[in-house]
Amino acid sequence: MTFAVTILAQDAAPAAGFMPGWFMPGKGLLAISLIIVAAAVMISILWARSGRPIRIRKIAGLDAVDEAVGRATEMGRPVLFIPGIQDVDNIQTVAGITILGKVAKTAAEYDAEIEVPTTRSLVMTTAREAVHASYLSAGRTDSYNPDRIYYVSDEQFAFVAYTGGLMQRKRPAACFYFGCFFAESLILAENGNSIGAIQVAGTAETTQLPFFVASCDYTLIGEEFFAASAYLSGEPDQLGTLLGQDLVKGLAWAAVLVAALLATVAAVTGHEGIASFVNGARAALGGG
Amino acid sequence: MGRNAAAVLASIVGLVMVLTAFARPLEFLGTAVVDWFNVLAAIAFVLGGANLLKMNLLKISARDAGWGYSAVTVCVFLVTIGVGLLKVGAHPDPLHPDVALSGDKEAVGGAFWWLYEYAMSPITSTLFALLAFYVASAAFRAFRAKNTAAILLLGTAFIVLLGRVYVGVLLTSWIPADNAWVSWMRLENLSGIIMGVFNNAGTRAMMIGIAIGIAATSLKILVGLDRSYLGSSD
Amino acid sequence: MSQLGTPMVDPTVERRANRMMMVILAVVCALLALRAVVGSSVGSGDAAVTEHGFGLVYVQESSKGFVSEQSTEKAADGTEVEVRRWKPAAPGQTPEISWTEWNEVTAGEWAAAQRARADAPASAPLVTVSWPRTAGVWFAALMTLAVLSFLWRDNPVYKLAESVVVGVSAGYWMIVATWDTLVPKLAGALVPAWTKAHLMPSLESAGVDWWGLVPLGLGMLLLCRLSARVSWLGIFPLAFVVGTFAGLRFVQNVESDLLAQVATMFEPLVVVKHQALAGADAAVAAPIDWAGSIGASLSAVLILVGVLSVLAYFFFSLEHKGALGRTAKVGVWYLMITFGASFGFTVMGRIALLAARFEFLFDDWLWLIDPSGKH
Amino acid sequence: MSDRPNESFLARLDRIDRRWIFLMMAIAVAGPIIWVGVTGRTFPETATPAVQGAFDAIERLPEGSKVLVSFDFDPASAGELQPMATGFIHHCQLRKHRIYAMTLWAPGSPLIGATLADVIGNDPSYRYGENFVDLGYQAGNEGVMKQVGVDFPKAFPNDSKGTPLARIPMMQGITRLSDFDILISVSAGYPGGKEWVQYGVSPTLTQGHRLPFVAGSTGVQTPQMIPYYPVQMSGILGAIKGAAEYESLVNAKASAPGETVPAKYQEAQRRMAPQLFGHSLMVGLILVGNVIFFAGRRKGAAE
Repeated sequence: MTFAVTILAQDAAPAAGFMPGWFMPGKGLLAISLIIVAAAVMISILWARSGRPIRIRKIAGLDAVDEAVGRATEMGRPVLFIPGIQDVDNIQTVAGITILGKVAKTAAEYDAEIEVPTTRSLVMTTAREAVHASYLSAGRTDSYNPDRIYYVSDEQFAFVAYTGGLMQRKRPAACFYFGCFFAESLILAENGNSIGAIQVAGTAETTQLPFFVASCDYTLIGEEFFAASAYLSGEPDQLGTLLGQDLVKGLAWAAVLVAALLATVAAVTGHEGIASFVNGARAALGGG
Repeated sequence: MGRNAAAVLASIVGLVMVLTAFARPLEFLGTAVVDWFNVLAAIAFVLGGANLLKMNLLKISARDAGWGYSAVTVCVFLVTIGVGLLKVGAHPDPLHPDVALSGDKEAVGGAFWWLYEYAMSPITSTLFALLAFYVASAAFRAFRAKNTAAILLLGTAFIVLLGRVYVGVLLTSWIPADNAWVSWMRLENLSGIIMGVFNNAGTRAMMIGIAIGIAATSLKILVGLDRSYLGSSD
Repeated sequence: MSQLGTPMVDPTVERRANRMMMVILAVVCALLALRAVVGSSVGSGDAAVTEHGFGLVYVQESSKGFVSEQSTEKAADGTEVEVRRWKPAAPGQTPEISWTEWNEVTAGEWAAAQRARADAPASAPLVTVSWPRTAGVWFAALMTLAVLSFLWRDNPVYKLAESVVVGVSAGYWMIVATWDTLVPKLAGALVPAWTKAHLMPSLESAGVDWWGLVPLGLGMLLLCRLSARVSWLGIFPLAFVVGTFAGLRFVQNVESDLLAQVATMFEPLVVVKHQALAGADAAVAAPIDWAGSIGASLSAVLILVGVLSVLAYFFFSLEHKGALGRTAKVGVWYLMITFGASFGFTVMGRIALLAARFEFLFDDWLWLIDPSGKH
Repeated sequence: MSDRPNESFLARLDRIDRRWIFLMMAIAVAGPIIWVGVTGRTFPETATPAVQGAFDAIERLPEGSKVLVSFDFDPASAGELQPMATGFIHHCQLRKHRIYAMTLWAPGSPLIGATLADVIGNDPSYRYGENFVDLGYQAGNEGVMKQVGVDFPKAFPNDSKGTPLARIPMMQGITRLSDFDILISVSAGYPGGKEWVQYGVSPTLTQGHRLPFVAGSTGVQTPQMIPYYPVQMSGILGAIKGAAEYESLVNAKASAPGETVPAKYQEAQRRMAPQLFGHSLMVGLILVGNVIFFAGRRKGAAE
């Protein structure tokens, strides 16, 4: 990484030669980083496919998913799943729908009723595809009811009004919140709490995590949320991507440490070369 | 067959989008697709609206418990769409008074404005305001000093809550403000340090982790490893 | 309906709750009646009148008239075109198109107009109570109370507010999508002349934009879902959207979050600060500010430790044992402080929102307080 | 709760119906509003460094400086942010700066007109097009920010009334973001202050000089903005507290001691009274909760 910085900090001019002017200047480092990230993930997937074992640490909230669905079945109450309040252009929504697929499969196996209110028409459509496929693979197409996955309103708080009322009336035994959430997080979680539901949440909205942490039984924090679908599937390919994420994280970890140390050396020794390298690297990475 | 073709389509368009960040001739696509998506989402309202009507009409015709509320929803929904499409009560644009539909749909005094101003806006903002009550009950129930992590959580919330109001400033006003060795202990400064140091570090690290998580999830979609959004279970 | 798990399991408790609701409603009505009897003073000085109503909105009439004129203008391609331009009618001119607008005024202005009405000319603009808007304020106030009643328990009044807001908001966003997206981006791209003539006279278009066919085609495929036979075609627009944004977000997140956040870490761990002396010459080295230096250095070190330990917490393929376990534990502590701070900060905003709702009830509806001089 | 007669007071308090907490919160917020509404009194505020930084950044500029103000919020967040927007415009007016107002939030455009009319109103020294301009709303989120950075007239070809920029005198010489003397963003979320840093302010660094940037932000967003202060941002107003501090700084400059300040410039300060009682209630609840917790633990250990 730092090697690339050296090259790019010195040569920020657009690459000439093949199709001059096509490549946007100043994007070289980004391109290299994307290739590193993609390569790390791909190599890890191949590694996993080759049959080598991958050990993954436990994430408490995910073990609770099966248990919560089971409890809902015993109590004869529905399972509520909310894939966030954003549209499918948000990756968190897509990650939420992937988890919905896994939860729906468990629900289909246990024969628990699953209820999915959405705030976007496209999310409703996508969620129906995912849940239908889960019921199909569990061999329970007869109990699949598309009417339980529906559109409420695009308006955040109209959705909250509806869902809050729904929780008080239907009293789901398990509530899952996986996706992109804003201010509604606490209203949903506190209502779930008041009806005694088991609640598991996962989001990458850092501003909402405190509320889920305070009111839910388990909360998947930031990156854990994106790792959840791989965990729940247990497939080698999927677990491989987690290893890839760790590789990238390891690189970022080292880069952070090196960055701080280099900046310190530059400040303490006053060495001009190091200082200009530090400034160049910071600018090239977009740190301003 | 259809699903495989769709997954291939997703991969191809996704890779083209990656290239838009680098190839100048493709740059315009980066903003164009956002417009396309908005148009598609607008067309998708037909699906959502049809579903909303269907669910509520079924409830009304079956005389389910609470069917009267469904009737209210359907009526209000249809009225809103009607007055919004026809811009009832909204005057045309003063530069083009001859084009009846040229006015601002939300012009003050129009029917659509009335629905927004006196029905949607007060209800949604009161729902938003319910949070003031829920933060209080959540804090009472969840902020108990069970272990180190919980102590840090509630201790920080405590300091920040106090440091942001006049009482907190008064509580530590005896600490001299001009002595840099001790002035950081004043509550208002302490909450600043928490924000600038601990919160800053935590947020940065979470952002790095989330960026990696999003990158990995996107990659899974691009290579077709994650297809659950298409309905295939593999 | 089952009531498991709530304080209200018992039918007697249920009955008591219903009785309590009746009592609350009666008290609210009595207070409103009392409020009306007491009345409030509107306007100032000589114009002051006692008004027994409250929650009223006053409006002033404003007539708008327009006249048109034909002119020839040069188009972009050099040809001359006939254009019809509209402008406001001058006083005394007969307008070709006219309408009346009603602008909100304060109660004081209304009281003054009432007083002056006797000797004002007949053409003076009318100032009156707006019944639609007054009804709106009352409806808004009752809906506000209905939503607040959910805190007590789910009840019919809340259900009414819920069904109103679901209906209005679903319709609202569809109308916004139609006028703000479909008309300019789809109709404006594919049939610009028609759109300009009937819907958006201000549209500036350089002709048909064929790219508009892409979202239209995707939209048509999506609507195939309405028919069971061709429903499977509907997955193509989904694949398009998810694929597109996967590509875009991949690049965006690596660029603006991953790389940019790493870049913020190029900060020295040892910071030396000098005391700022008023008027001190830059060349003269000011004495070292030890407290400031130690504080800044400590902050930098704590930030680095925090970022590294929180990142360590997120490692999935390594068990949290030994050194990594201890580091991850420190990471959890940092996360908890982050969450606590976030929580504390958010409380402030939430209370402000609640205060705004109470201000609406006390100010616009009940006329108990008047911070902005509206009545 | 009569089913457990032998329960201690604290244990019963622990199982208190949460609706009593709701009622306490309602009183803690509603009471002070009435009190402030009737008496008109507010609490004194002392400015924290981030707010002072924002004030100084605007104060420091010479008269007639070009100030770009982005109103990136909607009526739902106006409770927290409107006092900031009003305060910024009021301060610019006092310093006789030229005000360029814009928004990237569609519902924000009516708020620009209302704020300008409210503050500048009938000030004869402020003429539309010469001292202030309302550029209105532009769709495209951070795309607009990038465009503003390189070609301002392309991002905003005309003002909110449709007048081309070429016909607006104060737009002469404005070609890109760095031609302004300061950027102010009042934002409730995305796109907002964070995006302005990433796509607006950071690129100006590579163009040689850093554009001073001041942000007003909601309580929820503030923690996300703090990492950018003081390097990328000269100052930040966080939540209603920041707004109240800024208001008191501007009011102290605008009026002589003892003079009555118009009610519209004290909106945030008025809202600090319910904050005080609400926060005190929260702090009390956390304390009581922990007293119950420790008492219960000691009892558990004793048994």
